[in-house]
Amino acid sequence: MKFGIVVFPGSNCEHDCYHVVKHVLRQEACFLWHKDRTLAGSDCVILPGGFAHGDYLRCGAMAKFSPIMETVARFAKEGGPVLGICNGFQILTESGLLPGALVRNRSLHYLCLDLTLRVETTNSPFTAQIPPGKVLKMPVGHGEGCYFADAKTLKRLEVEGRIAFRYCDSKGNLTEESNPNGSLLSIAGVLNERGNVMGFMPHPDRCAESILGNEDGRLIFESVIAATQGH
Amino acid sequence: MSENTEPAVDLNLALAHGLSSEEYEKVRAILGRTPSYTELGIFSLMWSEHCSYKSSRIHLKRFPTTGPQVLQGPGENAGAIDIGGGLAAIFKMESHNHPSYVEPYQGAATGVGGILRDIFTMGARPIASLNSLRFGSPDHPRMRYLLGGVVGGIAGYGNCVGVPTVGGEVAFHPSYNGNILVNVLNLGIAHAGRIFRGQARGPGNSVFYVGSRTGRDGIHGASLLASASFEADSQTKRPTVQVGDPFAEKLLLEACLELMKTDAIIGIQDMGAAGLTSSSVEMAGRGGTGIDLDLDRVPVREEGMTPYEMMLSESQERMLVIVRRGSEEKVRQIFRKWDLEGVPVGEVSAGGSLRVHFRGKRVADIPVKPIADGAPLLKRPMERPAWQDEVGRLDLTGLKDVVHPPKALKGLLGSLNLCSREWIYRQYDHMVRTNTVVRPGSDAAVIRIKGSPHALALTTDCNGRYCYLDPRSGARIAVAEASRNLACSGAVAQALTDCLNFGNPERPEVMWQFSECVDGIGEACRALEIPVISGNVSFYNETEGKGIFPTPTIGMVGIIEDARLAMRSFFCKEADVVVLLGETGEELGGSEYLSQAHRLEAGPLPVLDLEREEAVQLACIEAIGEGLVSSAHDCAEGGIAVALAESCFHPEGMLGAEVTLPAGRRLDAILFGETQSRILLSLPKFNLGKLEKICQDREAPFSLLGAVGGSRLKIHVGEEAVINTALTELKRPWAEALPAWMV
Amino acid sequence: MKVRVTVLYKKGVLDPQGKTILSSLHQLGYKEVTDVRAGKVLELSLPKMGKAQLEKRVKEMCDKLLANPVIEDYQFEVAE
Amino acid sequence: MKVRVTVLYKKGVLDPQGKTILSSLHQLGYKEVTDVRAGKVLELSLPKMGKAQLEKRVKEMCDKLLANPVIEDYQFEVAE
Ligand SMILES: Nc1ncnc2c1ncn2[C@@H]1O[C@H](COP(=O)(O)OP(=O)(O)O)[C@@H](O)[C@H]1O
Ligand SMILES: [Mg+2]
Repeated sequence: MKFGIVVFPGSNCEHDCYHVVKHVLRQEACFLWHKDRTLAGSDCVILPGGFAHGDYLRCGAMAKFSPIMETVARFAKEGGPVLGICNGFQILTESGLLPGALVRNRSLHYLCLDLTLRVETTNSPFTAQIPPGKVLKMPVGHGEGCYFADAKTLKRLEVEGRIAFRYCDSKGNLTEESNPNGSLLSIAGVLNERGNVMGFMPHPDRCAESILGNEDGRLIFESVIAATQGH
Repeated sequence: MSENTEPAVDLNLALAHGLSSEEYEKVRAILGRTPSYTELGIFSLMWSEHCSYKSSRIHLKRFPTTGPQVLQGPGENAGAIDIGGGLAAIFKMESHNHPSYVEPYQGAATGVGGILRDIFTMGARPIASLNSLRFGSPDHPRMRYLLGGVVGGIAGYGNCVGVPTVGGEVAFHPSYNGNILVNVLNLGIAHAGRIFRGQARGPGNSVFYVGSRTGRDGIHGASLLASASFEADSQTKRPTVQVGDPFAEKLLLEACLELMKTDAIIGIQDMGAAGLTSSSVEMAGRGGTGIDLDLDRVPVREEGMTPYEMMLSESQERMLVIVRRGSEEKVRQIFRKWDLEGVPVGEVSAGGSLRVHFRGKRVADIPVKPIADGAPLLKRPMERPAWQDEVGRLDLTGLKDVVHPPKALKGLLGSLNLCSREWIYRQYDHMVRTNTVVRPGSDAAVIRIKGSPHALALTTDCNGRYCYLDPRSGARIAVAEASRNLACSGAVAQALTDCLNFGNPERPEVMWQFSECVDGIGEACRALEIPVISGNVSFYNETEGKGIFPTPTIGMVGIIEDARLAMRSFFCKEADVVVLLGETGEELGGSEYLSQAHRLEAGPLPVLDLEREEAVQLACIEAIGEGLVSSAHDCAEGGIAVALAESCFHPEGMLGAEVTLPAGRRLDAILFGETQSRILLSLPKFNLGKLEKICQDREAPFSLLGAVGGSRLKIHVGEEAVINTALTELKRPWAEALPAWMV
Repeated sequence: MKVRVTVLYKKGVLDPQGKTILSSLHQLGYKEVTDVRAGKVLELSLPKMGKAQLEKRVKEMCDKLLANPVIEDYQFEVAE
Repeated sequence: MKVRVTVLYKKGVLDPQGKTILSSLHQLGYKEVTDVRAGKVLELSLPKMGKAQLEKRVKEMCDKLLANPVIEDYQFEVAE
């Protein structure tokens, strides 16, 4: 299958995603320039991590106006899988493709470290291959990853099973200490109504190879591949 | 200010620009007339300490700079080595000390920006940064603010540009109270056959200005800020610090790398300190040409900028590119794509002069060769300080031996100089680009090279106290320790870069320290066959006549043949045996322990035998390369006891050990002395024989200390159990010291 | 003319920066400060125009770009 | 009472945020905006006190903590 990886000015994990998709998982991959309007036949779109437009003003605030985002929105509406990682998650919430917002970490500091998280639903193309309830280890790298939404929205997300991942301790318990950035309900990733758009703060692209000491990130990519090829 | 309202140039104005009267006479002789105001500005920048290295050049010549791996030695924007597979590693370290003291966040941020440009200007994609930091006394009221700001600035800039910060070092000492140090190393990867240089060749080729617009940033920053000491009353005279724009830098990086894939570039150089002036003069100088500049075409962001200001501006995120005639449109196109300025501002000329035009007038006309090569070369007086002998002595009689070793160990582990740096490095994105095989926290960071079986190991090291007590030995030890850190990751050292941070060079004792350190580095480099390929000198780290500890920071890069064998410093297997390569002497002089437990900064440094050092390192590298070893950690500040404790602190699960050290005269010296050339290894017992054989062949001393296991650290000295402490109890002070202090 | 747009977190959104500044002020002895909210200010330069026109345009800019209604409130005023 | 402190970069200091926001506004069609400066705003809550006293205290807080005079200017006003 073919992954399209959007390059915004200031993206900096586009090569990381490309490497995993192409060289680790042996799938097709291409870069999509933010000023273009075509997805070049991609079966899945990735909005990679980084600092689009420097993250000046607010993370993702300016990227949402890039021409490609109209095309991405249409693709998502038609049910195409869209995965926003880190900055990509921020862009998805700013664009309204996902509810809520990501605000500054409670500690005010950028945080780069390994965390554990729990898969909350396997009912999405990004999580279908992950054993239910499994605790994964993944790195994060962000300064603004604190998930916020109003009470009504949070309730809906919970009820509709759209919380995809939550930060937890190594045994799967949700605790104050295992929530690195103060996210409400310990949310690490959410889905849209239809389940085909996921925003995700951790970096599966940084843990998909044995030489990096952790391959848990593969599960997310492999889930999308299975879901797409199963069609 | 129009030209006719510019101040008249005379000796006083030249002196105010930091030129000496002899230098001013030389300027007049070169021009055959009195310089214009703009010309005076240009000379004062080019001949400042910062640009001309006038005090240090005669000394730096003593460094070994060659080797079969060296593709580019000192003299360019950065140095380059061959790392196999047609690839080159390009690296350099630079200081941003003074600006970081004035405005820690922006000072440190723009320091990162500057060194990144030095790397990608040569055609390399930056893939890793390290930072070496020195702060004053923890009690000093500004230090928290400074550390928080510096770390924030390095993170803010580096993370945004997407270059991982994978390692570094931090130390505290009151000598840095008025002058903190912020040294940043960056390394990039390029194709060995496509390294770009800063040279203007081919008269008629275009000179392009690319990047951000020019403002009145830091005019006279390089020459004044980095070439004069701070005095208490100079607060108001301090020029403004620049604000960094990492987003613009990221665009500039991508645009330059894209342009470098074409054949449009003849030469390229970043406009860092001394901006348009140094980039044009140096490129013309290296190319043996001249440059004509038309300042009316320089993109500016402020109104009414004068030629003087444009030539002296230190606005960040800019480059000067010599473009092959006929390729101009390509350049414009690429920079338009990235929403950056990319405009021709002049031409390479045959005449050998830098000619600057503004509003139809020629405002400067300077022969390039004499200003570039004719910069003053000073042989500053040197004198060994009278107090040097005294601080080198240590009388241990009457100094009480350690009474409660576990308490002493916990004290060391919980001190700001030795505690965990995680509070710092978790603010740095150290994983972006997905190459970081060994993350910060081990002896050296390891970066894999995609598409190659090799990995690179990187480290920075320097012990300022050592260099104060004995500059020559201290500098030798810095080189040896850096190389030992690489060896512990399994890497063979290839080359080094340095950042020589010293006080006021006009003081003979500072110059002596400098010269001694240069010789120390040179000696160690020759013995270990590690060339110096780039570096930086920062003088005037001095406040009110009091200089910092001499701090010649060493940044070193090594190669690991098989990236999969990269080694970390943590015990990781129950029942592994613990072995010491090297031997523990009883050397307390200069140690962290003496300084902390007895407030004593004195004594002869531990002896460094470079032959022994090499043997130990080679044995370690060979053992790792053969896959015999589970962990390797060097013994440095805090001695073997601290090294053992650190080895127990595996980030994914602690593991204890029980060891026995040979008894001696002083327990404190055995546990906490800093004898050089020691590496702690852990390995499966069945590999012991092979390791022993390697050590015999290499003539590296070898001793079996004990075994890994359990949840306590137990150290026996001779018959006596001196430490038997739960790891949780040891780790708490180590892990909490920095965050607790920062609160 | 200059318009000053002030963007602050909505009540109910955690403002850790404000809290940190508050505790620093307390440490420095400014105990009289009971709360701090931290936000952004954007100073826009615009040509002279009528009040209604100005309000309309600036409001649009805020709604589209300058503030995120999920988490932020804004207000603006003519500064000069 | 509430005091609103506004901190902006000094004139002449590069303001990368302001510059980037300006170009976004232009791309969105708000060409009438000729300049943007971005800064921070801090809203301090304080007990009622006399004007002179207030000015003195807040000025001190700004000089010591809230702004760095090397690159920033500040101003403040009573908001409520
Ligand atoms: N400023 C820093 N930035 C990033 N990493 C750091 C910094 N300071 C220290 N570290 C990391 O912490 C670890 C310990 O540093 P150090 O005590 O200097 O090691 P060693 O004594 O082995 O040279 C190293 O992995 C180093 O890279
Ligand atoms: Mg070190």
